[in-house]
Amino acid sequence: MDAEKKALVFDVVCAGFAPAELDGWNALTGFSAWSEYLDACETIANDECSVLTDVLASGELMALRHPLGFEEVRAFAARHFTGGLPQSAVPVESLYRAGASGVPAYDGISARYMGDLISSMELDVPERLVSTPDHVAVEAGLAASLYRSDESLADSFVSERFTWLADYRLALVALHDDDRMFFCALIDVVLALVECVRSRKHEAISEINLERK
Amino acid sequence: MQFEPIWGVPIALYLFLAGLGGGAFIASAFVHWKNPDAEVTRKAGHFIAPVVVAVGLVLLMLDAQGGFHNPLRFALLLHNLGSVMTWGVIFLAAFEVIALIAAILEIVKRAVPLWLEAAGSIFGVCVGAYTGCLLGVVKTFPLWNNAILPVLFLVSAISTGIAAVILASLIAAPKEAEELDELKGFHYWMPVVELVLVVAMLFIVNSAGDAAHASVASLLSGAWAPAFWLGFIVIGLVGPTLVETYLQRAKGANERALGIGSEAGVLIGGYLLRMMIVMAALPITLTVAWL
Amino acid sequence: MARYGMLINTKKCVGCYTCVAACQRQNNLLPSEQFIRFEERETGVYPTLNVETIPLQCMHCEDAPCAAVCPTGAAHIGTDGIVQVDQGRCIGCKYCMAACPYQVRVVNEETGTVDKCRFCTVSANDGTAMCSCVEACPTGARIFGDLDDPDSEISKAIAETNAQPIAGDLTKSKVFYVR
Amino acid sequence: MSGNAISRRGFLAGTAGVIGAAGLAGYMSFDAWEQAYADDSEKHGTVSTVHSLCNGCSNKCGFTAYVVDGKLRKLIGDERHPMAKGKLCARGYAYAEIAYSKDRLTDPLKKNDKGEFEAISWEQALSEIGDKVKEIVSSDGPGALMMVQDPRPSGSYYAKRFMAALGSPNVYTHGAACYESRESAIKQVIGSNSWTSDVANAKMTIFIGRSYADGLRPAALMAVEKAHEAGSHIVLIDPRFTNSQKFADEWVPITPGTDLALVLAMCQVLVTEDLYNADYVAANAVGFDEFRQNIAQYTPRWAAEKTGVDETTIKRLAHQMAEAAPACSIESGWRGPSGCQYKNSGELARAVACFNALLGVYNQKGGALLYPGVSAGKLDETKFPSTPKPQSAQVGSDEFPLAVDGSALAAVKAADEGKIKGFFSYNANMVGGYSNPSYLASVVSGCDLSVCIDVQMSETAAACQYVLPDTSYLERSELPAFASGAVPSVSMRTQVIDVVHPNTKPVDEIFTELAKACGVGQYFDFTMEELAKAQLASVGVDVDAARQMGTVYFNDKAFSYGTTPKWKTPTGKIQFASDACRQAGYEATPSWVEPETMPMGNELRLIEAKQPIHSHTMTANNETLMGITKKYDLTRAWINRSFAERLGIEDGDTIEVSNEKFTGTIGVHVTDRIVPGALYLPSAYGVSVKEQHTAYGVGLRPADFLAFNLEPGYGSTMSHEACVTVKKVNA
Repeated sequence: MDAEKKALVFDVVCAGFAPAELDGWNALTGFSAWSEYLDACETIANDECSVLTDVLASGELMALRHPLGFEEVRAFAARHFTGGLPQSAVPVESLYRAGASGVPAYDGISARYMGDLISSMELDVPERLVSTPDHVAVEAGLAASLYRSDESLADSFVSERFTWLADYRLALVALHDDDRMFFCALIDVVLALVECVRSRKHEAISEINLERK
Repeated sequence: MQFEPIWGVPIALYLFLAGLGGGAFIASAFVHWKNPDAEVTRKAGHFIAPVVVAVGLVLLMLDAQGGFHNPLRFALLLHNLGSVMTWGVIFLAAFEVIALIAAILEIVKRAVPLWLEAAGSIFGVCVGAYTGCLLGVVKTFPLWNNAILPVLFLVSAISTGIAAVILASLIAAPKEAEELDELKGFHYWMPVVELVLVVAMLFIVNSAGDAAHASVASLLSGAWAPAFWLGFIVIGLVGPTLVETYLQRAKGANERALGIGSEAGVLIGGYLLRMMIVMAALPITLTVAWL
Repeated sequence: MARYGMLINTKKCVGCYTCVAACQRQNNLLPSEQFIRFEERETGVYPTLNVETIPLQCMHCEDAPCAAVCPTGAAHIGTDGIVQVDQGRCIGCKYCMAACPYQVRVVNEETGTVDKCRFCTVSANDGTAMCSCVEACPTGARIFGDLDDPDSEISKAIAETNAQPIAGDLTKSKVFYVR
Repeated sequence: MSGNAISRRGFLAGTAGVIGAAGLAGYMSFDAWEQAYADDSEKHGTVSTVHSLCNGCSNKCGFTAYVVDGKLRKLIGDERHPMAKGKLCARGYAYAEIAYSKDRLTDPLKKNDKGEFEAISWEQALSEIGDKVKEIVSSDGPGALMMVQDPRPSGSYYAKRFMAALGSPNVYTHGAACYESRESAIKQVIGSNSWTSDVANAKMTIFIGRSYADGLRPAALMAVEKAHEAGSHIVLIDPRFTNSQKFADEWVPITPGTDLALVLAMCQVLVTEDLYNADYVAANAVGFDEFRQNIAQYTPRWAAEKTGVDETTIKRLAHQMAEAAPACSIESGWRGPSGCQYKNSGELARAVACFNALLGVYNQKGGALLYPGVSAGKLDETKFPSTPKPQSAQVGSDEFPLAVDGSALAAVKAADEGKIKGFFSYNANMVGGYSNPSYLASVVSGCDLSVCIDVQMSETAAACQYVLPDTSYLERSELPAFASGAVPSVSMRTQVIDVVHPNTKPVDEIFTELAKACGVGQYFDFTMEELAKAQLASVGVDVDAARQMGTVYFNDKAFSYGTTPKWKTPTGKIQFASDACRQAGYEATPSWVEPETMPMGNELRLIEAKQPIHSHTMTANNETLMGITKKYDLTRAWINRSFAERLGIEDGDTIEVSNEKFTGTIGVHVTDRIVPGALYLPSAYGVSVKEQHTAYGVGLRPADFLAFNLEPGYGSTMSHEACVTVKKVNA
């Protein structure tokens, strides 16, 4: 699976979970672009190490085929990606990992890592995400950019960074909102992709060992 | 102050299985010596021993979260020779090696040398007694901190070991089971000894301060009373003894079923003994009695 | 080589839990990791009553039963007699938790290792004021210091009030109580 | 196709989402980073210190925050701060976790038609609220707006100024559920709202329904400890044997709601046995004759029957106080029986003030001190224009004329009658506990406009249309906090850590922008720092020095013993008799008033009080504090041992507590530490908002058992006027 397809998967997550502008979203979900994305999902699904097909519930498959419009994405984000509500599922990594104080809280260890990483790579983050550098949109955006620059580096970043999405998916599924299926689908695609990248990485490592023996 | 037991079912199961493994090996060594032709029974004993001890060790590792997160640390277990647990690890390691060798020899149909049976049995006794000492040295819990506990655990270990072996032979080779008279003879008296030991222990512990009294009370009349009276005393000790006495006189038709029932009772009683001792014990009262 | 100890005056303890909250803040502990536990004794008959709150924490015993039983050497008596738990060696077998007669050791749910009061008052690493239990107690019920130094505040206080360990000679405890 | 639709510039170092070589070189894996970070986290961990004020309760103790790499590490109480004196309490250390709390509000919220909250932009929130306010002001006048705020340094100034700018006088504190009756009644007697008992130097101090060790202010707790060690005679009159028993000599258990009878009888003893300071009374007081005649009826025998305190004790206490005078006082109380809990709270506060007057203890060493305070002087009118005088009287001031701060609950009644259309709340949770939560929630959500400004979702926020996210107290600097005291002082809250959520705003910015949206921006044409600088300059203090020191003292205004205070009453004298009280329907001089309700048969009076680790429900969502609550089962109700035995209830059982308003089950602590006729519930639990994951569903809330009913004349919530029945629930 080529790097551009992987980058596209992360572009969609990046735009979906931090909806900013109408045209940005429409560009991604336009017929040609979206079929490219579905094609990427297809390749992931067919990849022998991925378990995407049985993970994708029927609802999710249907949702993937008809992506939500920008207004629906923005409204979903307004209802569920804001903090302090029972129906909140804020997509920030440190909220799904017990931090130093043992309680999931903002500014956890993943936030400090991503913050240091972004500054050392001289990248800049949109103003409203600057305080949550481990927001899924920031991590996905970085992954997409990495895939367009250095695939092996991207692979190692992706295999390390996105394991928390499984816990996040549980929070998403628990929401009483039909549109959640679309967002769960985006997450499942990433999880499946990460799974492939991780298992491919192990094979790569084991091959190297074989050669060395 | 509500007291939450420090160790739970995994550790109780570990203590039970470690003891049972030791006892099973000793039983199969005995069978090897006294009933050479009881092939299946001996093999059963030699297979049970390493397997149950291995299961016990896995349970121990699962419960020791710190080690489970970084397994290399288990190597450090040999650091403090003053700790009973370090000795326990040494005995268990030695015993497991011997038991595995014995099991492999059985598989490749080579005779298990007598010296190996003897060494295995000695380590079997050590493993059985160590579990009692592990708790015995702890002053915090009067129910543990007495000289009888290691003996009680050893007797229970051998008793449950024999029970497992007899149970296996009753199931796999009923004919051989009928020949095991000496083994059954020993086994007949073990629950009686255990009963005497338990009564003596609880009697002495009961007078060792209010934490001790509270622990004994919780066994005899408190939350653990059903498990103690029904599970341990009736099913674990008295039941098997009655059945064995009956079986010795009347070799009735359903002798096999009754035998299986009584051996199973001993095993259940053995596990309940460990669980109750571990989880019913209350710590020394500093200022306020633990409820 | 100092021999650090603590004095706790339960006649001044009003049961306000400030010490355990400050300890958690000073040592960045989990909410479930409470290095101080409290026993409360209500005596007397209505209406003439007395309620005693007794804070209990690691006594840093000189004959520490925890160190004696710890198979990996994680629990050990460190410099200046402070009983420490090497988080790098602890496998979380909880044997020390059983062996400690004061029941003051807790499991760190995240790492699975066991930890307890570290007498952090002595090691203010960044050289600044402490918010350990001793400094935080609003009624000044705690004194910390070197038991080997006869002129230290704690030595004098122990002598003056004839402070005793909470459980007599159960262990050679280095925490003394005025009750 | 650009890699990033989410941002204008996004991560682009180069074009089309490609990272240049330099950028890639900066990459480090998590393990590498953790290794590097762990190694020199100590070395490069730059420690900075900042003075701030705790927000755990209204004491606002000063502390020094130690910050390493932008993250808060530890807090040390400031020695110089008058309330802290070097110490904080458990809340001080633990409440700091709010900054990174998972349950924090991060964006302005608005309820959609399905009643669910949705994040909206600040622009949308401000313009919609602004239009609504202008609509209400034009149709019903500014008097149809109300604001409830629990005073904090910036909050109390900005909230008041915002409403005043709009012309509305309806700004209320939490007083009606805390101190209203006490401060209003004391003001009727001595012209000041309260006094501070000089406990440390007193020969004897009586505490009525007040525990310095539960409602914990470190300085006060240290004072009562010092008094105890100096042999001062400390008496606790309370239905409960509270934590202050450690420093007390005597517990006088009393039937709840009857403290007034006890104090009246003690006054009677002083007057009839001529033990009062006649010269002092003659020189400083009016209406004493009327008081003397009226008080005669309240004999100790009469009081003994009312209070359950035997006659000899009542007489003895009066005699001992007379002996100890003037180095003695009855402590003023806080939220207790004189604050807001009974129908006779106001009268109790008046009786206590009169008792102290009889012994002439005001401003005496060891007595009741009226501490001087300093407040900001006149500011430059051009920069800080004074707001217009409101045309209408404050809502509720007609029905409750005595209320010194006004009663928020009176305004709620008016809102229920449609007179109030716009509701604002800042740093306060009225719906959560001022009176019956379901009633208050219905009134607030019934308003045309309801806005709540808070740091996390609360019962009040959940009832509102709009919720605006405040920063936590650690992420903002605030106006100077002036405090009266032996030496009046001013303390500063300075920003400790960077703002965690970019879409949250500090309170001063929120009100400034709200004012602009409502068209009264001209009164907010300044920044908080400019105002702080001006306020401090007006009293000769430099703002940077103040922020550097944390607390600055005005030694020239220090208090001195023996000075006779200027009685700021209408008569300029201590008023044993008060016209205002007479007009409000009370006797001129303090008289017995029967509580609203008394427990009958097996009923118990429900009493609630603070625990040292909580500030009512505000700290319930804190992991560390709730960890302590859960470990020691602090949610348990208390009932008296002999009463429990009659009903076959044992310690640790679960009981059902019920009355006509509410029914709930809770664990019970059977103890001698409470009088037989009462059931005690801690006031910190029973949070009913799911958003507070840690607090939700833990324990019972006393306010649920309370009917909405206000104390005549004062408008307080009468929080103990509820009786309940209990029965064992088989587990």
